[in-house]
Amino acid sequence: MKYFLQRIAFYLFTAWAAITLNFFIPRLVPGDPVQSLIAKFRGQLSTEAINSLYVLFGLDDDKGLWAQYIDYWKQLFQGDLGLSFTFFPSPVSEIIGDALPWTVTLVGITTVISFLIGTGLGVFAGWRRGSWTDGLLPVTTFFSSVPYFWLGIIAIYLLTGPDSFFPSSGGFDSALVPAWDQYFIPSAIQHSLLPALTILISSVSGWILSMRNMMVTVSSEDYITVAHAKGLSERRVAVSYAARNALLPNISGFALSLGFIVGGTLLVEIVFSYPGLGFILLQALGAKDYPLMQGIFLVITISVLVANLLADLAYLLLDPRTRKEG
Amino acid sequence: MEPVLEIRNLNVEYGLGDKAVRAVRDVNLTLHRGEVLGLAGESGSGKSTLAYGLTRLLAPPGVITGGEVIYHPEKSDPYDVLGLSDKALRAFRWAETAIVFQGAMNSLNPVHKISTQLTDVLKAHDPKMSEHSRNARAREMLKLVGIAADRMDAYPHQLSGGMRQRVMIGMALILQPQVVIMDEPTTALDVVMQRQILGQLIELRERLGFSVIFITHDLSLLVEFSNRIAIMYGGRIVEEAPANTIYRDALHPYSKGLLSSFPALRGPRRELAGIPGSPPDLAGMPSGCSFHPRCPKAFEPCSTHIPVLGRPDSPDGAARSVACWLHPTEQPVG
Amino acid sequence: ACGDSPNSNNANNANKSSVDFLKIGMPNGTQTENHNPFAGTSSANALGYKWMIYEPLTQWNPVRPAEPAVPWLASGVKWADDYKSAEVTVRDNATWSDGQKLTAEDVAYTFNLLKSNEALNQNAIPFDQITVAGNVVKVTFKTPQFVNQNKIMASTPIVPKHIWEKISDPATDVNKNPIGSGPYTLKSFTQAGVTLSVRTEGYWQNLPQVKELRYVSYADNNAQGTALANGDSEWSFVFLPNPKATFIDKDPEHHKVWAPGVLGIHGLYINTTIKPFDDVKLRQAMNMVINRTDIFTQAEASYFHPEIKSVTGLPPGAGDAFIAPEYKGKEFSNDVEGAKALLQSAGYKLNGKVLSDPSGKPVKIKLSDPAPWSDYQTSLEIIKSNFAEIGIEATVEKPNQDVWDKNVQTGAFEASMRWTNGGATPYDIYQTVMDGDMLKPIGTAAQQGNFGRFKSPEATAALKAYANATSDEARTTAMNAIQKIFVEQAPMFPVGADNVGAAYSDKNWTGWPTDADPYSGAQPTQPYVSLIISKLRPAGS
Amino acid sequence: MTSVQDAKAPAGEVVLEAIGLTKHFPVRRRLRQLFTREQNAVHAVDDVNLTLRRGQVVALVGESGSGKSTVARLLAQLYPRTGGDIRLHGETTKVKGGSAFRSYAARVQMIFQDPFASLNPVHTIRYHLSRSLKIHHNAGKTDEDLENALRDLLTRVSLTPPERYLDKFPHELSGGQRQRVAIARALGANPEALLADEPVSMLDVSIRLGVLNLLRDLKERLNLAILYITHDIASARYFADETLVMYAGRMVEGGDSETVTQTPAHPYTRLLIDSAPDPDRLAGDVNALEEDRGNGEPPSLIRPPSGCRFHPRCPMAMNRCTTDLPVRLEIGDKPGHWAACWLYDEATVAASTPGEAVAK
Amino acid sequence: MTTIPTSSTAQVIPGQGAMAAPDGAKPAKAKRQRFLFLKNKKALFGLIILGLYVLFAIIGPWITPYDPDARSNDLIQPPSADHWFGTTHLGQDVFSQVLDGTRPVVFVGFLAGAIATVLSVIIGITAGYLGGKTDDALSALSNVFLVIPAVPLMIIITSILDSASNLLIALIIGLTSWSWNARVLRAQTLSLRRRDYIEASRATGEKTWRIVGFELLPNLTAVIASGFIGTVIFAVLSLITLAFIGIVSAAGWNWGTILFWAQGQQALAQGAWWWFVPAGLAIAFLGTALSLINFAIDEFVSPRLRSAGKTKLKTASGGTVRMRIGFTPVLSNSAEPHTQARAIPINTDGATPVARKVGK
Ligand SMILES: Nc1ncnc2c1ncn2[C@@H]1O[C@H](COP(=O)(O)OP(=O)(O)OP(=O)(O)O)[C@@H](O)[C@H]1O
Ligand SMILES: Nc1ncnc2c1ncn2[C@@H]1O[C@H](COP(=O)(O)OP(=O)(O)OP(=O)(O)O)[C@@H](O)[C@H]1O
Ligand SMILES: [Mg+2]
Ligand SMILES: [Mg+2]
Repeated sequence: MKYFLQRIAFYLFTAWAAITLNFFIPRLVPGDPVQSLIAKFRGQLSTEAINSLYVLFGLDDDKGLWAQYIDYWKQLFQGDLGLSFTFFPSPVSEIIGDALPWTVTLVGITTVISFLIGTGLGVFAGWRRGSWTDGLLPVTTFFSSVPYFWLGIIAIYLLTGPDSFFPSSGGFDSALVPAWDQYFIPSAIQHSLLPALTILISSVSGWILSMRNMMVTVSSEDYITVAHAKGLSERRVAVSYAARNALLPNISGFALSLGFIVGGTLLVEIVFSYPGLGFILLQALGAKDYPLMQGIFLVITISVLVANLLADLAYLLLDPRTRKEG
Repeated sequence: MEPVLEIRNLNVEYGLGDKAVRAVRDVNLTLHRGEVLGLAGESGSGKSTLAYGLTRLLAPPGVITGGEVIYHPEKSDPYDVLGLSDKALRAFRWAETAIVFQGAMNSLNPVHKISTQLTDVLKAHDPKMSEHSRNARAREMLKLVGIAADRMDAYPHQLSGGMRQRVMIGMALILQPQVVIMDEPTTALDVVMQRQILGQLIELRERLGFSVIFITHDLSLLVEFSNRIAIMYGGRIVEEAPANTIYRDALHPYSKGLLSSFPALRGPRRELAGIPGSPPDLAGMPSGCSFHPRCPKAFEPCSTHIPVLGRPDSPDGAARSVACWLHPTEQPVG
Repeated sequence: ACGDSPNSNNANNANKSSVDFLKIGMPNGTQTENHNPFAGTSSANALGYKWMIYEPLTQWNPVRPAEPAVPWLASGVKWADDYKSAEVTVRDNATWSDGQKLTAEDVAYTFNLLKSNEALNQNAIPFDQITVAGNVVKVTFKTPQFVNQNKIMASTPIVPKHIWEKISDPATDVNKNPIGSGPYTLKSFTQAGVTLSVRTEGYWQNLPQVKELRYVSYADNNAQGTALANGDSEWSFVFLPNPKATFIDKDPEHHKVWAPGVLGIHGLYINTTIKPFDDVKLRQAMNMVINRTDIFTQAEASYFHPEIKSVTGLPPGAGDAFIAPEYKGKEFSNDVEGAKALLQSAGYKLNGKVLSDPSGKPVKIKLSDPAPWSDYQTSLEIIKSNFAEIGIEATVEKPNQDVWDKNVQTGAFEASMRWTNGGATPYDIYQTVMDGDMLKPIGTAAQQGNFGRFKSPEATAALKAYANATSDEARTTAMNAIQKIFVEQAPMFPVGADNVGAAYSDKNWTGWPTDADPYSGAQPTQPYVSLIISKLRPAGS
Repeated sequence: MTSVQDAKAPAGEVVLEAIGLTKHFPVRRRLRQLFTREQNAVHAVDDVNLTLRRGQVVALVGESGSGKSTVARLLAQLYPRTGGDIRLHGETTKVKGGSAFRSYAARVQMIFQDPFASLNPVHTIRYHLSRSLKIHHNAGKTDEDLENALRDLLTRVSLTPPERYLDKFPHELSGGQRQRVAIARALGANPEALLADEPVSMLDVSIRLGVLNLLRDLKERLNLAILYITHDIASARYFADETLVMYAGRMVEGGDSETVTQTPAHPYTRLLIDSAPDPDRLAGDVNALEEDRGNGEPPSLIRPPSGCRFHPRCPMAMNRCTTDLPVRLEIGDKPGHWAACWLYDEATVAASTPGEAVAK
Repeated sequence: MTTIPTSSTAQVIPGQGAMAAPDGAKPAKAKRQRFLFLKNKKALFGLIILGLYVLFAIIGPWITPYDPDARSNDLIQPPSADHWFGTTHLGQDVFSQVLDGTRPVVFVGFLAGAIATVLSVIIGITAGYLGGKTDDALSALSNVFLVIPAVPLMIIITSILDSASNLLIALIIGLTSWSWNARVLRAQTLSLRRRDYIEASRATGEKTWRIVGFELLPNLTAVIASGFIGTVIFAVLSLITLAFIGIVSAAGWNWGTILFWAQGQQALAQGAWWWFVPAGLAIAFLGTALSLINFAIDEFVSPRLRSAGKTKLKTASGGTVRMRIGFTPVLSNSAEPHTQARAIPINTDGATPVARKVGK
């Protein structure tokens, strides 16, 4: 309990510091949303619109950075993330709310699958060291060194086309309306296959490797020998004794990667025009859209922290040693 | 006395080919039913290797390069443990031979409750046993080693070192094996705890009648607790005799050295001689008797010929054997 | 659940052999639901469907800017000679999609809305009085609006008063349920796109034959390009590198690209305050050697920014009508020798490959543009090698966009590719480059234009004269004067024109504007889209 | 040029003294204690008195966790102390770091328990020893001086010939050799007092003896004051002049080694001695005492038992033991033999029966 | 995801640090260490590839067959004898661009790796060694950096700067990517700090900076090296990512810039695979080489990961036995005196009956 409260205090501090940084760093960037908008349209938007845009965005009255910071926290406590500039006047919370489910389902599920597959293969490779599984490593290493986006673009080039099963972009067929029905869901799944595969291929090897290494390390622990000595079945020793213990150190890595779901896969979403948060973040960055940037950073920060907290909890659950009585 | 376990010419190597290190060399040893056989020798002499090698539990790069381990079941014909298939070996392990390792902390899986670790042996060896009776049996074992049944659901780290070691002992006995091998079961504990645990073990042995191979390099402990003692040096057994015989009249110079290395708590202060020199390097074993470079009594055959373990040429030598040129042997013991 | 699924009929449609919908794509990234026709950031604006729901008073053809606008919601528009007032007669057979009649009140309300909300008044129109008399709306302006006439009449979506007067803040309202007078109504909005369906009744003219418009916003040009090539998009405005290979060749019969130039250009701005580029002769020489053809073919894929040939900087087609008599037929010729001669005469020396100015200093120039703008970057690379031919060593810098923006505005640059404003007359082009009213000292941001700090009272006066003129002759005189200054002083080197074109497929629908029949621009986000859509016919019919 | 002198200093001179030495390790507060004043602490060492004299070995025995190492570290000034006093040649010293610490370290050196862990695996023996010599200015001026000093050190700990060991890495040495290097490193500072924290417990019996003999030899030759910490009471008998017994952070008995080991007074010492393996005992003969040992668990040091800390396990516990902290009482069989146990207070024994307060 | 180094040493949990510096397994001399390291096939292979890259980074710009910027009339030409990797839409030689682009990638990768490593070493070790408030503050700092998404942060910081030279990019990547390694190092330091040899050198009187620099740091070398490699990979991928989305592209080429142009011109859609593929493969091979070295370091640090040479044993009957945990291979189970290894099949079901001996 004490441990838990300490962790929470620590998380709160980290969150505060990160959010503050998130607030200040983007504001150091020269330029403003209006200029970015003008530049984005490159002549399509007349410079005469500048004034009206300043008024529209509420940037016409100069407020000190400090006052803005105070306002920001006030708003934050009211659950108000402000209005986005890029998608003016949509509230940031709404934009994030629209995009988040996509990212979370695509990247989240993929990360989980990647972790599961990687861990599974890693357990296998670590347990049967010296067998053919050792050959798996160079291949996966190569794939993990390939930049995501490059792989994605190649995949689009090779696998999509007018007659291909794989769509080249988007999260679902544009003719459909998101709904839980038999048209939409298959379409959404179909659209997520290629990006998911890309992420999977380039991320799975990390898990294989770290799990394999942990397996090898754990395999030489005494309690594994004891388990063998007890005459337990190979499966039971491998799974319930070796893998179970080898998994523990990987949990925090997994939690962290869950946290990075949002921020880390920016490029996959861009390449596949996937309507997720990473893609929006890039737009926000390009448009100096502070409220949106901050909103997304907030989501990332909080998700990383929550993931870490969950990892702590999972640790508590999985590793009885961290559980303290009383 | 009837043998339960006969080790014949066991050889164990670490590594392969030229780099191989032979850690156990032509070891012949017989464990009799119901006895405590002590195995002593300094660090690195191959005690653990021998113990693990018996049931093929050595981790890579350990390889058994030769020998037999004949097990005599109570009712059926003896067989060679090293020739068992994986499946048969799994069934053999723990049911016939259980092992208590040195560090209890490391022997127990930190993430499972001790009840789980106790019952999964039962599950593996007797799948038909009901969960209820498994639990009952586990509880019974814990009680036997003096741990309250309400600690069943504790995790290893919640128990003290002594309790963990007792859990290990309880676990070793849960299938009522014929042989229990204990590799330095008490080195990590302090003397008070050590005595408590060993006392309990002896008591249980009297009740259940299993045989024990007890490994330690603490000779005073060994002399007190075992019936027979075998001394290892450089991968070989150099002497083997009843505990008292060794204590009072060790024949091999190495055994003598060992016995004069530890101070006695009681009785007159005696001179401690110790053993000069340092243990041999397994990779470059001295020729002949591996102890000869450190032996105060070495003479010319020692450096060239390996002495064979055999019954010494002495009047009361019936129950003992030694491998030393000072004590020419009548006949090799098998 | 199949019956009440919003997707059930779509899914069926997809399998039909005859197609009654049109797939429109834009590479504008994620969209959020916002159908506010005035918000520049709305999805309605980014995808262009606001012009399918709302309509302007007149339709103006940017491809033929000199031609008069045609009435649309207005049955007639009459401007005063001084262009300080206009009388708009509102069509009497138009209705809103909720069934209410469209009246002059609605038009007046719309103008008032712009007048009273600076945030909505994107063209900064100085409205004065707005009065209604029957079906006529009289609008007066504080200044003459000749150059803005089409922005007012052809680019202002008319909105229903009875809806909008209930909206508390029209600037930030997302207009969830758009009610307009156009031929389409909103059917659904998703992040992936917007679907409009054609009205069933009450449209003031014949309903278009396209029953449904499906807009998709693609992440970027690449995704849009892929979609066009695949046939996932039938109509889009996007830069296609090598459109022949990536688009047309995928279906040569149907895939078409049309990119007519308009009165808005791109060119190399020179900072005229920096030595030696304050020297007109040097600028002229530099202007002479830029290989616009190479830029057109290599940087603009031979279509996107139509090559500017006229020395006046006016694009072919749209600009032809405005070229001063003395420059008619005068075209850039990529004249290296001539440039060398000119420089020699002005006291410059070319030693081997290095040009030195009269003071003996080698002439060097830094060209800069943000890295992501690959066509500008390519242009700069070409310009760099062009300059090298007359001994000017150019280096290309790639500051990030924010820094570049700041540098251009504050005059902290030497030369940079940039665009000009566009409009119905060449006024916007020249104003962006030369207007002395916008001149700011180095270090102060010039947000509206004149980034090169070009100082010419004559040009400023001529621009003012053009805007305020009350007769066509006066305008022509002023325009000719402006062009003369532009040509002789070379304050900026024009390179290519903006286009209002499109990449489209006539596999399912025909009737698109073409070079042969340029009845309007073709960009799917411009006010004239309801005109185009009214002309589309199913292929094969 | 020998930098370390073999000349005898007067034996018996008091080098280091601990008076009422106390060390409490603070435990982090739990949430519910956030608002209370109470601060939890591990009472690792309480009120320990000991005296190290030149040419003498004092053994400190006691079970695991009784605070032996903490005493050594306190004496080496590696921990700040909570209370009490450490006197070097009669002068109170309290050093934290810097040159004061170094000059203290020059006189009092510590040898760590585990010879496998106390040498840095990445450095050679030469590095370890020359650092120790250099820090304490015993390296002389030239390289040659240093070389001589190094040889000298190694010779002194019987690692001969020195050349064979100087450039080896720790892992290339056996445990006994490593422990000798550790001792040589301590000697490099030319100290007056050596605090040896279980210097042999990790070693093999045969190697053990060599190291102990070496220490004894050094004591005699260099007149060192040695604190020998162990839980092997037999080696204390053999090796130390005086033996002190610690239980749960407190001294419970002290006196000359032979007396303490042969006629233990405190019930805990008796338990300790009875538990020690004895080859003369018959195999399988389990002492009946076993049953009375309670659970054998050492007490919590955060909330130590009131009164005598041993009372929950003591077969002789009396009512007074549960409430009053026992004081040092002379036993009277040999001079200097004392125990902190109420059994030796006649008044207490007269008023109650030993064993009356034994926990059921 | 990309931010998680896959090094197993990153997974060391505090208290399990033993895995990082196995005392016995540490090879002796530096010379021998290097030799051992190179014996690892992965390391050798990785180092050879890396060596090639470094070579090209140094001489690349001088040996390019064409000026990578130079335009020609061969627009979008497939690979040919003249243009090994074909040409771009401006007629530039892709091969020259790839060669020329090697230097910035290698430069930024290694410089950023170095910066991040230095920072992580300073912060991680300080936090781990000093502990207490310093530790709390520094841990919070690294957590903040861990929480803020790296690539977006880089994008923002890059856009604050006027023009991003490779040096600046390296600085930015370095400054934003140290936190993970700092965390790993802190955990390692925490476990090392409690090692006896650190305490022992303190007891000898070493100064703190010397302890950190000479006792602690050398034991962290492998962990630091592996962290460095991980960061280099990360930095290379970050640079390429930034260049690819057009955030970074100072004067000159790097592989990301090539991909940026290729993508901007829809190279693949145009069928110009040669424009897109080489740079991507160059990245992948560099990454693979670095990963291989990283694995080798991992294995080096944790000997358990080292495959002990041959793990398959041939039996006489032609089958193979694998060395595996729990089932030691038996090469011969006959009671013959040991002469030479003879393998026999052991997978007979059941046991070989042995004649029961008459008890003695
Ligand atoms: N994996 C291995 N590879 C190579 N040699 C090994 C390996 N494991 C053990 N050895 C060697 O085998 C010999 C016997 O080791 P073993 O562990 O059996 O000794 P021991 O008698 O049990 O010692 P201790 O009393 O220290 O436990 C030792 O010299 C050791 O160095
Ligand atoms: N740094 C510390 N913080 C908190 N508690 C400590 C610390 N060091 C030691 N202790 C506690 O103080 C008590 C005494 O420890 P110490 O190491 O002195 O025992 P010891 O007698 O040396 O034991 P051993 O024989 O096992 O070495 C123990 O309960 C231990 O848990
Ligand atoms: Mg052992
Ligand atoms: Mg201790």
